[in-house]
Amino acid sequence: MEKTSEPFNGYYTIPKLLERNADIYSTYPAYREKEYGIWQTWTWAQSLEEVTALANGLIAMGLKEGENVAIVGRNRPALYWSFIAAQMVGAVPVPVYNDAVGDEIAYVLEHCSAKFAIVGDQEQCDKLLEIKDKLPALTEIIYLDPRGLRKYDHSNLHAYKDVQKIGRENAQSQIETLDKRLNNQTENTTCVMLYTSGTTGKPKGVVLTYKNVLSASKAASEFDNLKHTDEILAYLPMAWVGDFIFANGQALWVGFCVNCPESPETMQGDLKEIGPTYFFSPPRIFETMLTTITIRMEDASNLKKKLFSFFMSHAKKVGNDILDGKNVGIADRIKYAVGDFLIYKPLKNSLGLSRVRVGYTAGEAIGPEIFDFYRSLGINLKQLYGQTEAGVFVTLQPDKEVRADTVGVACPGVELKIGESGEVFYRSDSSFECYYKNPEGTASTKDKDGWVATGDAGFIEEDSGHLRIIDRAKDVGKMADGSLFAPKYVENKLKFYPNILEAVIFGNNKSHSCAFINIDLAAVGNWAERNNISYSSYQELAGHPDVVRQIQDHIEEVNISLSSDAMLSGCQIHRFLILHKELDADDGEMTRTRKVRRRIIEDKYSDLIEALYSNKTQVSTETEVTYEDGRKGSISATLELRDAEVVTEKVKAA
Amino acid sequence: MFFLLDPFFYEIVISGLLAGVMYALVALGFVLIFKASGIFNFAQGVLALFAALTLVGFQTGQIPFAHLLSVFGFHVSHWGSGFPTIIALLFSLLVMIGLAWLIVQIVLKPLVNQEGIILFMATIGLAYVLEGVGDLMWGANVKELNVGLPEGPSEFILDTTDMFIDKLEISAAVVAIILVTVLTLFSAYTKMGRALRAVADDHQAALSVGISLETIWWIVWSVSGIVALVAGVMWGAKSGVQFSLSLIALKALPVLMLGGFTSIPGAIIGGLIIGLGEKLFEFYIGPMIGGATENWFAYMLALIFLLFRPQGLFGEKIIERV
Amino acid sequence: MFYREAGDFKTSYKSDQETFPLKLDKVLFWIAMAIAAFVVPFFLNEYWEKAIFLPFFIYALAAIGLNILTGYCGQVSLGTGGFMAVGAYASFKLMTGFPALDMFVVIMIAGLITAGVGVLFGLPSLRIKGFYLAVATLASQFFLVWLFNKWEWTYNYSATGQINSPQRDFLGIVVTGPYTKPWATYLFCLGFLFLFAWIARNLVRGRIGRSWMAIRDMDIAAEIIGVNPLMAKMSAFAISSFFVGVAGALYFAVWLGAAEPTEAFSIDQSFDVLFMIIIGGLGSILGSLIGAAFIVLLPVLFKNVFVGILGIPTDIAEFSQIILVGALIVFFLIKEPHGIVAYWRTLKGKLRLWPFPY
Amino acid sequence: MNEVNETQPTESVHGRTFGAPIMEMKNITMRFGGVIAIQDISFDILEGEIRAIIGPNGAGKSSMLNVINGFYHPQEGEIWFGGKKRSPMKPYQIAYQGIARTFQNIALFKGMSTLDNIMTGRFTHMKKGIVSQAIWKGAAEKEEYENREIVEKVIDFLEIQSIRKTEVGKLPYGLQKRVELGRALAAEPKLLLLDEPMAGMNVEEKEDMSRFILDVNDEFGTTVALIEHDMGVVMDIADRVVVMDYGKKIGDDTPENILKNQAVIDAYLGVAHE
Repeated sequence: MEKTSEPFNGYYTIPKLLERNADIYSTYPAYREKEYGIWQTWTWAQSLEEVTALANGLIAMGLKEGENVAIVGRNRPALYWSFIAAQMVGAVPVPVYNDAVGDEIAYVLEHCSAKFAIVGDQEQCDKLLEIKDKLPALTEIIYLDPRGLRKYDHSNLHAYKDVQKIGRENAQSQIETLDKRLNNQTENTTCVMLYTSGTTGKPKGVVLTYKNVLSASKAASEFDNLKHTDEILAYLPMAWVGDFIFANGQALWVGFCVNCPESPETMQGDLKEIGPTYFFSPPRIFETMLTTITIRMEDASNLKKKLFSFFMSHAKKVGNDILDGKNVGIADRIKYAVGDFLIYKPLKNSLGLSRVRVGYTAGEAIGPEIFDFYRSLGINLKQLYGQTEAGVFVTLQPDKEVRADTVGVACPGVELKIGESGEVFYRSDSSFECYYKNPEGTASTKDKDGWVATGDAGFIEEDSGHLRIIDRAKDVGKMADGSLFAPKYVENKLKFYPNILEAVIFGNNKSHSCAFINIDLAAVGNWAERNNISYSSYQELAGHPDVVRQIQDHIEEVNISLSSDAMLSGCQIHRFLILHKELDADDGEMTRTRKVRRRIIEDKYSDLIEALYSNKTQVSTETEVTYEDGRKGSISATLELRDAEVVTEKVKAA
Repeated sequence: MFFLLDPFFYEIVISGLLAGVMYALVALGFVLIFKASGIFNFAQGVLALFAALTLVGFQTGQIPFAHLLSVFGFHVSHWGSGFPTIIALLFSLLVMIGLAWLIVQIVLKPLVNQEGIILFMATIGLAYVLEGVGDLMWGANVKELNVGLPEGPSEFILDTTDMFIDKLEISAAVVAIILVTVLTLFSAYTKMGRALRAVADDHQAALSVGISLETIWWIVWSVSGIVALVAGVMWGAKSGVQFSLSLIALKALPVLMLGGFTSIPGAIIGGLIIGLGEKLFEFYIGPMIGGATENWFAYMLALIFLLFRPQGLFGEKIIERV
Repeated sequence: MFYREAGDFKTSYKSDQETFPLKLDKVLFWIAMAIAAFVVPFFLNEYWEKAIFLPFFIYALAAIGLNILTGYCGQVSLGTGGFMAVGAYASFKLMTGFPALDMFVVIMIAGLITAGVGVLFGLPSLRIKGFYLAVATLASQFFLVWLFNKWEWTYNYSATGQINSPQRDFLGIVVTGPYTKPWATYLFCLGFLFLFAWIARNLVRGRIGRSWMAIRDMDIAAEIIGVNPLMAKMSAFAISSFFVGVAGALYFAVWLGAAEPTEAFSIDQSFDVLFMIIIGGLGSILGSLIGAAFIVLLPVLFKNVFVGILGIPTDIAEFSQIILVGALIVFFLIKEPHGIVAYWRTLKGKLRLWPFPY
Repeated sequence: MNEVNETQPTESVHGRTFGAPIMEMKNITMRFGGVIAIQDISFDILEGEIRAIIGPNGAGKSSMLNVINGFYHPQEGEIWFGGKKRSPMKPYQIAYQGIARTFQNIALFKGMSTLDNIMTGRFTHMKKGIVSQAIWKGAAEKEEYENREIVEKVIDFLEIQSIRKTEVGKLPYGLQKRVELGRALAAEPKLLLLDEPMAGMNVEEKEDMSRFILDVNDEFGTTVALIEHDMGVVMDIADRVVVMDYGKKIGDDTPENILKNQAVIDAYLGVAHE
């Protein structure tokens, strides 16, 4: 390719990239969708035609430059086209979560004063029509699937196909308009606006320019050497930045194919059919897959089970090393190859992951066991760290430097900085422009030098240069000796054990940390059943000596793992107890989304915390509980306080 | 009506009817099993062959599997001069009942609730097995069977009417008529008989009578084994015991088509019609088209009959429920 | 275990409805075909030709034919032997009456004639169902064999009543008569099997095949969606008889070279072919092939093992073989009423799911 | 016949628009031996409407449906379809005229997949002959795929994509009913007969089925005649209701009026509640 000073070789907007792809990859598949039993396919050339038709239709219907177009629906090629069509006419696409309820949609549409809305089907249409009174700016709604909409008032309602038809009819007369609008755009034109769900307050509209989106797409694509023959499965919400960057940014930049499943229910089957080569998924999906594997293997014949566990344990031993290209003995390699034929390949095949060249997981911490399981099968699964404001990529794990506990090195073009409080900052071409209609918000996140605060605390490993995320910055505290106190980090480590449902760690400004544990009644109950241990209540099971011992083992393992980390070594758990009741949202101890409310628990169980920081081995307590029907009662219990073994610096050295 | 004056005509009618009784007898074996178990028993003919072979074996004192034993160096053939006919008959009867039990246990029980075609095929497989076992046990050579029935043309009839009728055929007919009567009465008037009929319609209903399905099957297979024995004896006495005896099953099939698979009177009347029809056809039309028409005439007759009356002789008009 | 289906997705109805939708199957099939067509002929001797391959190909062809009628259309027929005789005698008359005719044409015409006869004997199926029909088809068996015994014109008034196949060729290659080369007859019959299996596959996957299966599964419902039972049943009889007639012509003209109706086309033929499709699998072309292989090869195997290796007297071996075939039939019916092909499908399903059990 | 036309409504209680009568039954009498199954019944079905036939068990409803699609030939009376008097025909000929139906006891082709079952519904629309099918390549193949596309739309419409290739014998009851509806729909009938489409279903399945019937009528303008026991369903979806009892017609009106009809209350509702 010709070298230019300009980073995008002249293709500095997404519509320009589409034209390029239609030109150089004209007959390659651009979009596929499973519909009517087969994978309907559109090449890049066909896609350009479809998009242009829609864009012309939008112009004819009066969409102006700078206006916003809301897009609501599940992943479908036609909706991906509407992004580009909106961009073509100089409007800004604003994708909205399609499972959002009326109020949330209303807020977003009102805030961005969307003029047009392009929706998937009757369901979304109904949602919009319900709140239409609150949205004076919204003039036209365009729907994709006409089913059930036949009898609706069509004065402001249009079928997607009809809009394209109008567009095709007006294509000739609008050539100049469209050209002008395309050429008016620069790399600083807004490419898309993505609303972050935001844990607190109202969603914020993150404005990303073409430069933001394309530099992120370009950097990450080059980082992993993506090719135009790659395939992805687009099944994550279109309003989420990841899907936007993968299926719009990278797909257009690289020219690979975006495949849309038939319906959310058939996603697993569709995944298997397509066998994507570039795959992204939050940890949740990998967890579910692993659970399914385990359950299905439970019912397998003995021979299969034995083969499976034999080769899986071998994979655990050497799989990761082989994937990382490390030195592995010839015998182990042969054994791995046999396992590959008998177990790993068929397994990957039936999960639909056998063709994955590059796989990413992000969004939250993934259990190391789960992560290693997939990697040991030979799937190049990696972690990345990112956020909407960064156009996804802040850090990525390079091939062969993949570990469960880091999130990789800075993405090319991204600068990293750790603040005084331990907070991670970054700066790059792909960092967002601003929050839409929210200058204060912008200012508080992005300083005048362009550094963006992530809100996460972390540190960069000295020897490897990898970033490690510890916790939300606001949750990180200090121990009495000044070392880092990262309760959520430790809690997550504990929660990776299936026996532990919840854990609450205390220790801010204290000399050492202590823990409350909730056992997982399902998992432990299952164990009890297998071992013929009878119990009548959570409390009784939680107090069983064997259970306590198991939990103690888990805690001590966590301590060992923490001790290997100089910064976090101080967080090791010295004492713990198993709570006599499950933390419950009805009692206000957790949020409805099952997040622990630390402050309330600290107050409510102050007597227990006090006891943990004393020398007692037992404590009696009484707690008020709320029953499901709203009645209140109380339970009293005597709890055992246990010391856990802690690894000191000295031991580690030995 | 000149043929009515022909003495051969009457001779043919009578011998046709007598043959018809034999067909009816074999057909009856089919009907019994079909009614009670819904099984189209293709092995019925082989059962007759097997029964006849067994009888001859007992009569002549053959050692079973003698030929097979010789492979292993035991050269034996007979252990003595055999049993008297009546004892041999009794033993053969027991063998048939035992065989029925084996068939029910090994073949039918595992196939309960299968489709009719599957059961039909299974009986073909069974026919193969029985044929092979029979040959292996008693040898495949043609054997003479003599149970002491009178043979030769009946002089009495020859003298009085000038017709040539074999005594063997008459006695066979008499035995067949007796057996048919007994079976009809058994099926119509005994509790067991009614249970047998009930089981064909509804397995549950039969169970409520208090007889297990297995037992019922064993009984019907035993009964049709006995019928096969009688048929085998009659046929064997006439033309020797050999493989072709198993083909009498093929004779009974058109009778079934005509009379219906589930009708005892149908089997009797059908047998008579076919016996009579094929003799007359062979006598009057046969010579014109080359003879040996018995092989197919019965089938053609039944086929053409069914085209006009698909429900058979005694069946009710089929009304299809939608 | 061997299947790698991820990424093997279908973008058109054509690829979705292929005979071998799985890539691996397709590849294996064509490799097998290539070996059968280009490798085997070089290593063929007369024993393998006459004792194994020709009977297998020919019975497979007849079995596919009967499977169309019985397995797909649900009409049980015991007249296969008779229809094979029609094919054989038709080809004999054509070969002797029109010596210049190419053997391929002879056999196709013989098939057409058999189809006509088949329709005639299929007519009762409109009124008669189930076992009644099965028995009724025996009429064709007995009548036709009788006809070829008695009607001297059909065997050209030969003194012995036998028919002998004269030397004829296919595109200049001798395929009948005493001077054939094993590879020539082998490829000739293989070609027919391949062609007709392909035709059968085409028929059963389309409109007409569905109309047969509809009649088989529920004739009333078939009628309300527009299937004319007359057309469906008659077409099944015609096509089935066509296949069987072609098989009969090859059976006589290419394989045996001489035939006499009572022995060569006896009712045992009818049963054997029926066994093939039941043991192989009703309503499956692959099942027809498996069943034919089973019934043809089993006796050969027995003979080789019992007589050749164990030295058991021929007659005892023969009886044991009858018993074993009968017992195997019963065994398969008990264990797997849907035939060996059902085992094959289960196995394949397991391989595809491996290591998962479901 | 004029009586019927004089009172012919043009719009339904559910806001549907009616056309001319698509089917008229005139003085139909049907006897089996000595038993009278249908006695002198006349009614019509208007284009675009959803017509219900109700009545106690043994009232002759199914016989009526069988008369309409040609299984039974009434001894007396005339059947008019599409404005023409219909001569006695075989059921398959009637299928070609554009009448499709489902059965009370599911009558699917058990050995075939969902897809193949619905493909059989396209039978009347496929024309290629045996030779063309034997060759497959070309005409027959093209026809097959064109019809597959239509069938896939039916599958999509009924939301049964996930069972496309499952053998129907293995499907649960509710889905089998849906597949059977699919088979009838694939024929693109002018008149769709449904014999107790909701028999044996739970509330949720009934709701789904009702929605599909309404959508069929709405999307494709298909005229529907159905037999149903559930009065709630009938009230919800039917435009007009014929009530039968012991082979006689005892009412023919809108659902609301039917509920008020004393003869109906006595004969049908009384019996049903016993």
